[in-house]
Amino acid sequence: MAIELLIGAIKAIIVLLMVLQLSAILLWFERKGSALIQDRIGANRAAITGFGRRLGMPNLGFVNTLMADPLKLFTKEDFVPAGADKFLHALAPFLAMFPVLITFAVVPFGDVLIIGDQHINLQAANLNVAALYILATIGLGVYGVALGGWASNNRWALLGGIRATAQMISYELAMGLAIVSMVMTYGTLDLQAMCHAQSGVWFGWLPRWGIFVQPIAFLLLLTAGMAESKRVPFDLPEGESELIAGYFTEYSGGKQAVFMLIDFAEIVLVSALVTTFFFGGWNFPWLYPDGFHLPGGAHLGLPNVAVAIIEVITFTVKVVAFCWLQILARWTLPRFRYDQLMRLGWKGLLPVGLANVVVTACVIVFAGV
Amino acid sequence: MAPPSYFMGLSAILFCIGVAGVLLRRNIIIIFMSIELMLNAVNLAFVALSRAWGSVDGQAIVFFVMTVAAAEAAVGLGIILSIYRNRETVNADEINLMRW
Amino acid sequence: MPLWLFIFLAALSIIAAAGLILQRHPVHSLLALVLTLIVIGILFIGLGATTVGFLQMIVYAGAIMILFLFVIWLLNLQTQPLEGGRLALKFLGALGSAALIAELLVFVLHLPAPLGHNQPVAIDYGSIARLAQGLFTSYLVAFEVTSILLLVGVVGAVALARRTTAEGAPGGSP
Amino acid sequence: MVATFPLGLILLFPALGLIFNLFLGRRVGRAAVNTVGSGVIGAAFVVGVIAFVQLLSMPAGEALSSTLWPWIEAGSFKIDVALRFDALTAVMVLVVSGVGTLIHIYSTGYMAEDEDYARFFTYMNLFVLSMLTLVLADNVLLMFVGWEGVGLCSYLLISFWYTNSQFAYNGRKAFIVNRIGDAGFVLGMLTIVWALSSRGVWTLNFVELHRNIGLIAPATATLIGVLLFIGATGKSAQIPLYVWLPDAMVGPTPVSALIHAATMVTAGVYMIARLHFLYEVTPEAMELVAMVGGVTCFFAATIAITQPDIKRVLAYSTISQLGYMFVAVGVGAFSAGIFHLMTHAFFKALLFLCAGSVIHGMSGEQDMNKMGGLAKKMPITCVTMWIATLAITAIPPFAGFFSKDLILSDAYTSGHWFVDLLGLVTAGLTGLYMFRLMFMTFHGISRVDEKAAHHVHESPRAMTIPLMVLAVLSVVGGWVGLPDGIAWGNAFARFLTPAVGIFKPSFGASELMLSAESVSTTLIGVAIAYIFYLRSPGLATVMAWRVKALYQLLLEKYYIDQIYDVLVSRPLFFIAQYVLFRGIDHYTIDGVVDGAGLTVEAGGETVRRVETGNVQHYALVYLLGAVAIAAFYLYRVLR
Repeated sequence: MAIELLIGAIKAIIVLLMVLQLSAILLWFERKGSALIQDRIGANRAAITGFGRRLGMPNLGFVNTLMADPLKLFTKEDFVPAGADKFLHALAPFLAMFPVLITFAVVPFGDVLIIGDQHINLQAANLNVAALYILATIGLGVYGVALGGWASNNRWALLGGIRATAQMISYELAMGLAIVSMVMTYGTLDLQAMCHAQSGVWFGWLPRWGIFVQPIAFLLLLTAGMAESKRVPFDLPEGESELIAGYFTEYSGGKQAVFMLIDFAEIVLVSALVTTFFFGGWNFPWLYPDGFHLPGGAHLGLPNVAVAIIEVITFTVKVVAFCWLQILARWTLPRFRYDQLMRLGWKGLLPVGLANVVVTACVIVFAGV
Repeated sequence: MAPPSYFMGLSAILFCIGVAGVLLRRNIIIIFMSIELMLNAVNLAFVALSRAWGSVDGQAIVFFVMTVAAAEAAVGLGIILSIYRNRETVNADEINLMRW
Repeated sequence: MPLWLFIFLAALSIIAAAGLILQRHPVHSLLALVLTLIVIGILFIGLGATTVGFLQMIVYAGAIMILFLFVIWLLNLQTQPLEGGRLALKFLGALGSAALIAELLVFVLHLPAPLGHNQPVAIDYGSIARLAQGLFTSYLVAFEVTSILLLVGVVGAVALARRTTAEGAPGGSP
Repeated sequence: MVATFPLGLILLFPALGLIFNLFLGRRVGRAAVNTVGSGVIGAAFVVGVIAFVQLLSMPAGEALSSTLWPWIEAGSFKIDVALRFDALTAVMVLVVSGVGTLIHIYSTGYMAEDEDYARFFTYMNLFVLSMLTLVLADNVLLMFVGWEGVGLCSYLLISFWYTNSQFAYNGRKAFIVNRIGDAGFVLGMLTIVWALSSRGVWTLNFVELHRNIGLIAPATATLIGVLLFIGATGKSAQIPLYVWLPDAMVGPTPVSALIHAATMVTAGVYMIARLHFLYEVTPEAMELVAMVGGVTCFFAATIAITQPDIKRVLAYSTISQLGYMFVAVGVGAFSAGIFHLMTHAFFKALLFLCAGSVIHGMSGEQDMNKMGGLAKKMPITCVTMWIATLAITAIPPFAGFFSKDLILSDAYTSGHWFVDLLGLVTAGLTGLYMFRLMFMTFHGISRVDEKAAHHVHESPRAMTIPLMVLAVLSVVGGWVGLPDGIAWGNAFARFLTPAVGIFKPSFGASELMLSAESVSTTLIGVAIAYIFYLRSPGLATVMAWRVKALYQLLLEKYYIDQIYDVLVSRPLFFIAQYVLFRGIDHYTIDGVVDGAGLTVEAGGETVRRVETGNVQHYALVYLLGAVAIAAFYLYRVLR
């Protein structure tokens, strides 16, 4: 009993750390990535001391940015505007943060790790209604931004909050429909079970990943997910040319840092979900619990620990790849107009999602798959 | 372990808080939200009974209550909006056009 | 659900529900209600009705309450005093509520035996499959009627809330 | 003994055509509507033929049957939607679907210039569906469904060109007159149930009725027979309810041919033949049927002599011929009646179609005074119409001769000498008015307008081919029922005997003598027609002037419409306006209603103060009610 509690706690901490670290790294990733795309150098000034550069060492911008940004943000004044609802103003960032982080609890990052006689499921919480759980937490995530915008007593912030709320609710539907079609495909709400269903290969070489079964649902989930995270091209709620910074206009210091962290945590979340639903999660092609079975019959036996490590790394690489895809999208695409955004959500994604669910259901019923 | 009757008791308390909200507040939105609270209190009783008899019926009814509540909220809020547009108030005392 | 957890959640939900009717700002009331709903959802899950519990959070807390929030914003409601209004009504209302609560609690004390302790239930009790089985067999007609009701609700809400210009033609942005 | 056969198919095809034309007819275009509309009737005919062949292969007295679905079950009373195909039904199905097919094909030509062809074919298919239901039904109630269905179609098609208010009025007239008859039918049907249920039998099924007919008291049977016959007079245009049929001629001519000549109006004859076992136990009702038939037969023929409108002449001729059929079933010669029904369907349909062809060629002109000498311009129409005329005037060996001759001889040998006399005189009158029609239309001097003259043309192929087929049938159709002793004798009667029983003459007589009698009477009529209308055309006008009163009486159809107007319509309107509307509705009922309303209003005025309009007040009352109810139950629980 005690050891299981301990293992659970360790897993939870590991997941939390992985997510937060990845989010922080993404900040640097985005700076350098945007610089790459815009053909400039990007963040290269931060240094703890001038020491390393003086010695001719390469500038460790990566590490420095990670330290300098939080330091800068947390040492700034935490400003609360006059007439604001102080309690809600302080609560809002965490209200937004909390649902995002707890969602990761059900995302499996590996199969089973066997240590001694303990079979450790590499997933913070093995919930058998994980898909519903994800929809619930995402639905609750709305309150953070909505209240953040409202509590600031600033009309641009309120407009940003309203925009964010409407946008998230609209795209939640498409996201829900994409998840529903995957649930129907695999016949389970459990994400670990879905990952198991995606192991193995078709025709001896093609990985059994969800994208090959449900390409439309993949596009739906990716699009809706990007819209949920309110990033370009869906960043109407914080459109700086219209609303200053949207719902967190009146935030500064540590609270603003939290909002920025949410931004990146949501990128990670969307990537993790897409990976889990459509790209086999932790599945490495041709890797089975007892090692590699390559097409052609070659077999490479591996111990369980090695397999588990490969799986975790695989999952991480996939997630990072999708994070990069989203950063790429942000720096490539122009912003939608608000009516275009709503039209895409309600008249584009929603009907397509519904049709996808109906077609999936028909295939399941009539083809008996 | 908390037996179903405890949940029933909680349900009764929440329901009566909702009743009090309907009668004591004058803001029609709060009244509406109190009604939602009453619905949920009843939902809790349904789930407790469903659990007690081990049948799925109570859950199905909760499902229907949620759906109907969604429709009710949409229409009800629409009515409140149009009342506000016409009479510039959400005070239940001042909305009495339907009197004799 | 362990007793201590139940007591904690019950207390939380009662405090939150009291917040609903005692908070002076509608947004605060709404947040109190959202908290109540989430706690009730957790109680559902604690009772084994997992699916319904999550649906409670998705539908009630995640969607319906957001609609309320929007309307409160749209009407630009501000803090309102609790006092005022007809005192007789308030007095009778409080009295009636108290009477009802007392009566209901006495009822609860006299509930039939199976409600007094926990019965073992099937392993898939509360699962989505079990719920769907019920919805699409015994309650099929009710299910379909509900879907029509939702459609009617949508149409009715649009018809009510749509702003019309002086000429009677729909116009303006929502 | 019965065998099963998918008889539902016979109904299915017209139903499919109906649905197709109703929902898609306007979109798919004329060719598809024509093909489907006629094709489904043809398909029904083919199925009918298959069923007929199977019926022939079975021992006499057996029938095909098919139960589609249970319809009504109330206690012991049980009615299925079930079909039965015996010899009588076989004849009717083949006639309805066969003639129906030909007329549908003809319609594709006749309606070629009408915009509303889809609606036309929808109604026509519905009509065939109803008529087939009527004849295939195995119980009185389902038969009544078909009965009402054909009435509806008749109404729809008479007022097909509803923009003309006179046409719409005529449609309503037909419908209302039919309603009067249908009321009789319904009462008769209810009387059957009432009479049998008091003896513990609950049925309307024909076979069951036949088996239990002995349970009905003779007086009750007479009542039922008379009531049902009232229904038949309405549908089959007999005295006194014949007035709608001449007016029905405003519908499109194929409608007149199919509904108001060949099939629907014979439903009454079919009904009596179908219920022959009922009529056989009630000689009084039979007597009435024979008498009404004979009088109608003579009466309508006299009117036909003077009418100038080509279709009205044919309409009165139809009434007259239907009279013959009622004479036949009235004297107990059911197979003879059905035989005449069949031959009449052939030659009367042909006559109407030819008339339609003439009207089509004359661009809508129906007045025979403006025709004449059309034989050269419309050779096919002329020849086929002559064949039909010879058939209807009962010149041997054309079809009508055998059937009409059989009726007259059966009427005579059963002892109804007066009816027989009426029939004989009518045979002469038939010769007179039919040859008058032919001479005035096709021969003699042309009285066609100069303008219209060079438009006159023969009709298209789609119209003339059905004419030719029907002409052949009008010749050979009677040969299935030759007088006994010649070749195969009366095969038709032998075929029908299991279904309608056999005719039992009271005494013997020389058939040859009787035939000679009727043919010679006919020839007298023909001779008069020749003299008056071909030899010296002026003579007719002179005669009309000489016996002006009689001529006027006939031309105005004995003033029957006017008499009905004074005796029935006006009193009814008076009662409706002054007694029912003013007296009862306005003063009595409105007074009571208004008084009740005023009372309630006064009461409401006093108690409405309770409604404050404040929602919280209502909620409080609600809560107090809940507290009270809870207290009540609490009291019960704690006690």
